[in-house]
Amino acid sequence: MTSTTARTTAPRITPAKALAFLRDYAVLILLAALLIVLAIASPSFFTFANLVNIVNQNTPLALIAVAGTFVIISGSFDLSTAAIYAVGSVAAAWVAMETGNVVLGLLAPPVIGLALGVFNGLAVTVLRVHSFLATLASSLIFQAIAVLITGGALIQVSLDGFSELGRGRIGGVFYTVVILIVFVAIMWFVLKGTVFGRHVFAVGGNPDAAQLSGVRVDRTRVMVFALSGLAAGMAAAIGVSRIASGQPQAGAGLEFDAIAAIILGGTSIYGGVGAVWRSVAGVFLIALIGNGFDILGFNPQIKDLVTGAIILAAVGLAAAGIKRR
Amino acid sequence: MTSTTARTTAPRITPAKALAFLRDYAVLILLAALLIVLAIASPSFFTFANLVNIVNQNTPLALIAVAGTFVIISGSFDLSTAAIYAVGSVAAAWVAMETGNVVLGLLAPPVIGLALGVFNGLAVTVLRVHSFLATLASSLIFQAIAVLITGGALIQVSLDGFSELGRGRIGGVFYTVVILIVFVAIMWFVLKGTVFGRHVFAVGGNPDAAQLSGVRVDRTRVMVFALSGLAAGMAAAIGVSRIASGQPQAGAGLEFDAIAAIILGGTSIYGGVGAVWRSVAGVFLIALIGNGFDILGFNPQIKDLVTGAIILAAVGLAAAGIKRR
Amino acid sequence: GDGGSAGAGSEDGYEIAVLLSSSQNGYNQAVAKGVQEMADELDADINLTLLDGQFNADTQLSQMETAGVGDKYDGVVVVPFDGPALAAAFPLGNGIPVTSVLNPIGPDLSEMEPQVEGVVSTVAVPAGEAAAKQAEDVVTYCADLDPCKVVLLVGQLNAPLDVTREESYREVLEAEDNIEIVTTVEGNYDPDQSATTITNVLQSTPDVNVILSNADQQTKGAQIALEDAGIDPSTVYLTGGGGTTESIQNVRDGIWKADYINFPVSMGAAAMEQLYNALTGADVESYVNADEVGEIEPYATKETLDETPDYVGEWEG
Amino acid sequence: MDTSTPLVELSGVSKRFGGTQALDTVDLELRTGEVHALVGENGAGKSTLGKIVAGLYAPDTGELRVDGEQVSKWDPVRAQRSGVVMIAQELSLVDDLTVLENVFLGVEANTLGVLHRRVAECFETLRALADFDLDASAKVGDLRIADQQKVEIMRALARDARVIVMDEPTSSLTAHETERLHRLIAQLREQGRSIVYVSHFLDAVLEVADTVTIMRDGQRVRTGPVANETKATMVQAMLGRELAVTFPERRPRADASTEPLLVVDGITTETGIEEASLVVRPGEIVGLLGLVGSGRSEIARAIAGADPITAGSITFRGEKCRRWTTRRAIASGLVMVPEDRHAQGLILQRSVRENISLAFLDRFATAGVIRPAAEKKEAGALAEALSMRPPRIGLDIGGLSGGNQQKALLAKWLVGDPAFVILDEPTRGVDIGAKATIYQLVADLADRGVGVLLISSEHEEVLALSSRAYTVSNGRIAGEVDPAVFGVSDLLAHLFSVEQEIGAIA
Ligand SMILES: Nc1ncnc2c1ncn2[C@@H]1O[C@H](COP(=O)(O)OP(=O)(O)OP(=O)(O)O)[C@@H](O)[C@H]1O
Ligand SMILES: Nc1ncnc2c1ncn2[C@@H]1O[C@H](COP(=O)(O)OP(=O)(O)OP(=O)(O)O)[C@@H](O)[C@H]1O
Ligand SMILES: [Mg+2]
Ligand SMILES: [Mg+2]
Repeated sequence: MTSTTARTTAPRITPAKALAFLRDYAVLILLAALLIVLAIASPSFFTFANLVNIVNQNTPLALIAVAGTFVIISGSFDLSTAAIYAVGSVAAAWVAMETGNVVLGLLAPPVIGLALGVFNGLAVTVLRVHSFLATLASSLIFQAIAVLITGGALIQVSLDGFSELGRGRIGGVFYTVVILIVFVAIMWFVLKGTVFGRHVFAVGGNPDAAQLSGVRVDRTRVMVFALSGLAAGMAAAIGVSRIASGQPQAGAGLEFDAIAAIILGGTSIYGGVGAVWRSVAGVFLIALIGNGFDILGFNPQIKDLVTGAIILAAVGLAAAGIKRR
Repeated sequence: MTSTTARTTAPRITPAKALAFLRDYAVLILLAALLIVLAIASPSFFTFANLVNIVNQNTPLALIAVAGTFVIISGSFDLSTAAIYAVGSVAAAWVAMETGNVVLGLLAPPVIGLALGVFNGLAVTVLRVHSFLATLASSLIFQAIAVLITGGALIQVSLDGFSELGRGRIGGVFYTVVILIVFVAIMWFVLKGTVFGRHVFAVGGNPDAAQLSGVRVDRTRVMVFALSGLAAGMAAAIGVSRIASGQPQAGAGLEFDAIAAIILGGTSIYGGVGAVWRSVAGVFLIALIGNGFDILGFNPQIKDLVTGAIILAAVGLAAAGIKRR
Repeated sequence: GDGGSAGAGSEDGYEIAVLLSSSQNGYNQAVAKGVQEMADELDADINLTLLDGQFNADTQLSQMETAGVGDKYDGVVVVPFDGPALAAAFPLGNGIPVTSVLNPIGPDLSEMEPQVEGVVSTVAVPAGEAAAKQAEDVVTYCADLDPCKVVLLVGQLNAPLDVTREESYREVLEAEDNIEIVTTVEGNYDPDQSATTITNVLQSTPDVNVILSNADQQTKGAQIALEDAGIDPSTVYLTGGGGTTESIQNVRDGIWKADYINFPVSMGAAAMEQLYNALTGADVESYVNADEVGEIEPYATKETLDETPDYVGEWEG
Repeated sequence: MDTSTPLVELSGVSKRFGGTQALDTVDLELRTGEVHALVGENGAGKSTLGKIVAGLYAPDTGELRVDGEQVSKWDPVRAQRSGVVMIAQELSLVDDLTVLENVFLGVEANTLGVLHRRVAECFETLRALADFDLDASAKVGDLRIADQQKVEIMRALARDARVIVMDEPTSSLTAHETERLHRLIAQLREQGRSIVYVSHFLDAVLEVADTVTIMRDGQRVRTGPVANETKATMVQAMLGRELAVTFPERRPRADASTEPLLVVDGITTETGIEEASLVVRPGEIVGLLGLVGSGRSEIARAIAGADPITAGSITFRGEKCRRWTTRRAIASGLVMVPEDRHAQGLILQRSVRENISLAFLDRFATAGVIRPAAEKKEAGALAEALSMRPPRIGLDIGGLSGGNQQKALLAKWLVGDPAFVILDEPTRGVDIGAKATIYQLVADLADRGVGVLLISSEHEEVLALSSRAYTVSNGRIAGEVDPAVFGVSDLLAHLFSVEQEIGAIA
């Protein structure tokens, strides 16, 4: 008996603990591995300019993914972020050109995004329909609005300073990078440290229990969609400012890229579990694969293959940490 | 006291019952409404030729949606159907051209689809990862395979009879229509009348309970993905036969169209509830909108808007039937 | 151009990035092939790196920005997916020269002269002009028909380039009293989708005279729809754009009436050539008319093709 | 079969979950025609052991022999093939399937995979055997918990198993139904089957079991014939100390002139409550007595604001409750501990701490920002007071044993210092020691002037704790009774007569 009891007081780092670590931090481990491989493979990779570029390029996607984390944790989906991005892009360009006011133009997307996000939230809560279908429908509507605003054409913005937001720098670093860092920090705190964040987890984990605990489930849902819309609008403002023109296909595919990054990071599609840092890691894991291919000049036709394999590796790594039954 | 009791013995068709009917058959009601509107709006609509055309055009999507119903009911997602379709298309063209054998070429997609579906199923069950991410990853891999088979270009099929499957008719009706009807009938029966179908519901409704009851949950999942892959392959065979050329972008977007149709039909995204006829109704509801636009010559730019609005109407109608708690 | 200002590649060789809007697309593959052929032909040590824009404006913008920093590349050949969006990458940090194929880079889709600093040459043809040419031939065909029913089959009506094309079509066709534009439908550059939508249109307009499409894949779908509806496709004016081997054959066979030929291989070669000129300090043509790079007249009909019986087209799509 | 070979034999089985050693080298033998009870405190490892027998968990170390042969791969499917099935502690049914479909799930009668149409007779035979009143075509999700538990039992019976692990099968059943189940168990034993019976009701264990294995902290204390045990010896072995469960002294009835805390006046709801009226005064423990399905939980839900009322009124602390929702109820100090801890109570993916603080987060927050230290302190204190095991409030609550989850559920609602508490089945699945703690806690609440509305399928609890009680039948309050004068059997007779009366009116 004594010999077996000794096992219970085993050393601190057990294989079980190592596996649990693997499971929890699979995406970070892969991210680190990729960073190291790329740094060794190419001297152009680990330069300040390249790293800042990677972050800058992925700021719109990261913004959407960070806010989308709240949506997924709360047990919903937002498939309309790309459409909101499109509406935001054309609206920004249109407002800027109509008013000649750059600031007004760039403020339009976040404001519109917020409004459309609230619309989504109300559609989901009032119609009591799953957000997958509701936001799919609303994205069709938003997309059509974007087309109708422009007639499908492109609105060129020829105003000084319009590109400052997306392309300006402060001390060598893009504004966008600063915006992203601040946004991530705030959202991280909101999710982990506030009553609202707690409610998001509760609503996603068990909506009935949350309701019985006095959580305003519907209101929390609306707020989550509003946040997602706001982020999509911010992303649009940055994107439209960068290219100084608004067009209705802008942002196509962003919604799925964001969801993929969120889930790749390890946030549960079932709701109730997740973290902001995970989504950021997910975004940059995919971004690094793309950047690495470009820098190393590999055959782009196998990029998808490699990306798919790395995603499966990430989840396989995480799964290895889950003890069988 | 008696007055209140009288309420409970009300006539058979109560408002509650009407609402429940609304909820259960919302998609059929809308489908009927749309049929009537279109029949009134255009004499070209309600013709045998047009109706057969609509079915023919949507056979590939309907096949995928019908099999996808099993996937969704079992609580999973298959995002790789479009990629399987692409692989199937190029494989069919490649095999046909290499062997000069039309039948062999057209048999390739279902066989390959089945194999890729099994791969998906194993990825989901072995890696214990949510199918959303697993099939997203596998679809990247499959898509890359399709590109590598063709080098990104297109494989033209110049063999007699290759188009027979997709374009041939028997007594005025396309073969594809017959195939679809047979497939729907079989799948309907499999879902409702077989042990496998029962297990699909159980696995989606409560996998733990299913496991506890001795249902082979993982095997059921693998079979469901295999079925979905098979259907995507069949769809590819029809599609590639129709246009007599295989290309790696073939089928883009099919996966989401299928999921949208399934959910629009009323199958629950949470799993455990659904029906084959619902997905068929969902496919044709969306198809009718497109057909109507083309026949009436409406501005295609507002098609998305109308589609989105009709989807919201469908879910709103269904929601009206759900008693407010 | 200012020549090999970068020059960080090997002493006498050049590292060139080829930014495709998608590597999974026949047209882009053909451009890449032309670039490669020219690179091999030129008397220099040229190494090409293909990058895949995945039909995504942001991805390609990232790639252009990445190429624009550091000293990995000496020059870029790009097939812009979204020319206006791509302009944001300019001027590039390292100032290397860029040549653009198919679309211009910059806000104005019809301006072929370089619009941003760093683009040294554009090998293209304005979308609107090409479309107008197609439409003019339709007018000629319709001269004896009244009414002449025309269906416009364009790519995507939320894409600025396609919107421009549709506007050009309408501008030309609406000026003619005998021409009746039945409807505009989207073909999405996909034969299957085009077959579906044309099949539907044929239900209400079985007596269509012209199907005017901007892309061969769509025309192919329209042909399938006509055949399935029991209409001989050669009795309808069918035209497309692209100049694929299949469509050239269709025009030769009289099934299609015309095709606007693109020369992606030749265009890629021209872009490489101009880039090389820029790198070596030779004279650079800031605009190469893509209609003039091929061996034959771009607007092909059975008659024009009969003059060059050996021509088969430059790509499959 | 040779009775000397055990049907199932576990030797040296260990199982660890993260930081907790759930089982530590445990041996177990199950023999033909034996009812083998497992008893132990909450978290002792009973469910884990049962799940290993049924193939739901794979042991980390140790051996499993079936019919004397060692099995290497063991999962629910293989277990069922070998005739080993389990009724899980937490209900595990497919809500969207019917009773019949659930009962035969996994063992569907079929020909080449095609389902047989006529299976109603099989069901009927089974139903008659169990003597349960269940509608074969009802959707399981629409059933109340007690009926769902019956479905679980029938599902096990449908497998014609040789070994049935029953993990607290009676936690939702009333005395009457428990009795039926015990008769059924006796019948199964007669047929030579082996039953593992996990329960916190030691009297029941003494009544039905032949052998008992007593567990503590994941280890087996001893196995022996029940005949050698008494309640006291078992408690001693489980807890390592003596404990006689006594109910705290009954609270006196409040003075009728005291201002009532809660007045429920003729409420009717869509969930089936008709013109229910009741009054609770400060410091009173008021019981609701009724048979399963009488509507006690629905009355509780209506009072707590979880279901809207269509007629009548609720007055709390002298104020009419308008647009009454759970949120308003909680804000004004009226809380409900719901009966179904998984469906209605807990967020299983989250930590114990987050679950405990959820309903009263504002108490630990300033301007919407949570003060983690305050939260930890308070949650920790409550976990301590309810002797939760393990006492680490950072663990995911889903990993706790059933009884410990129940304690956390109580803690969740006590954290807010409520003025009125509705307790719906507050002791479901908790061990004997914890029950005593909870009884004391309820009494203490009342002593502080808190009003308590108590619902329990263990009528004994209600009778012993409440100062007053109402009988409930068919969604109506049938009358008021004095719990002091009733024994459990008298009460049942009374309730049945009430049921018939009301049935006659309606
Ligand atoms: N899935 C799990 N994850 C983590 N810990 C677990 C899990 N299942 C059980 N445990 C832990 O193992 C120990 C034993 O749990 P078990 O459920 O077997 O107890 P029990 O004896 O059935 O208790 P109860 O009487 O409360 O049901 C507990 O400390 C519990 O926290
Ligand atoms: N989901 C439901 N849908 C419809 N009716 C229900 C539902 N749940 C319960 N009922 C009905 O409400 C009444 C009361 O049910 P419930 O079982 O909750 O009462 P209870 O007295 O609290 O019983 P328990 O002892 O199980 O807690 C019953 O008549 C039952 O049929
Ligand atoms: Mg237990
Ligand atoms: Mg109850």
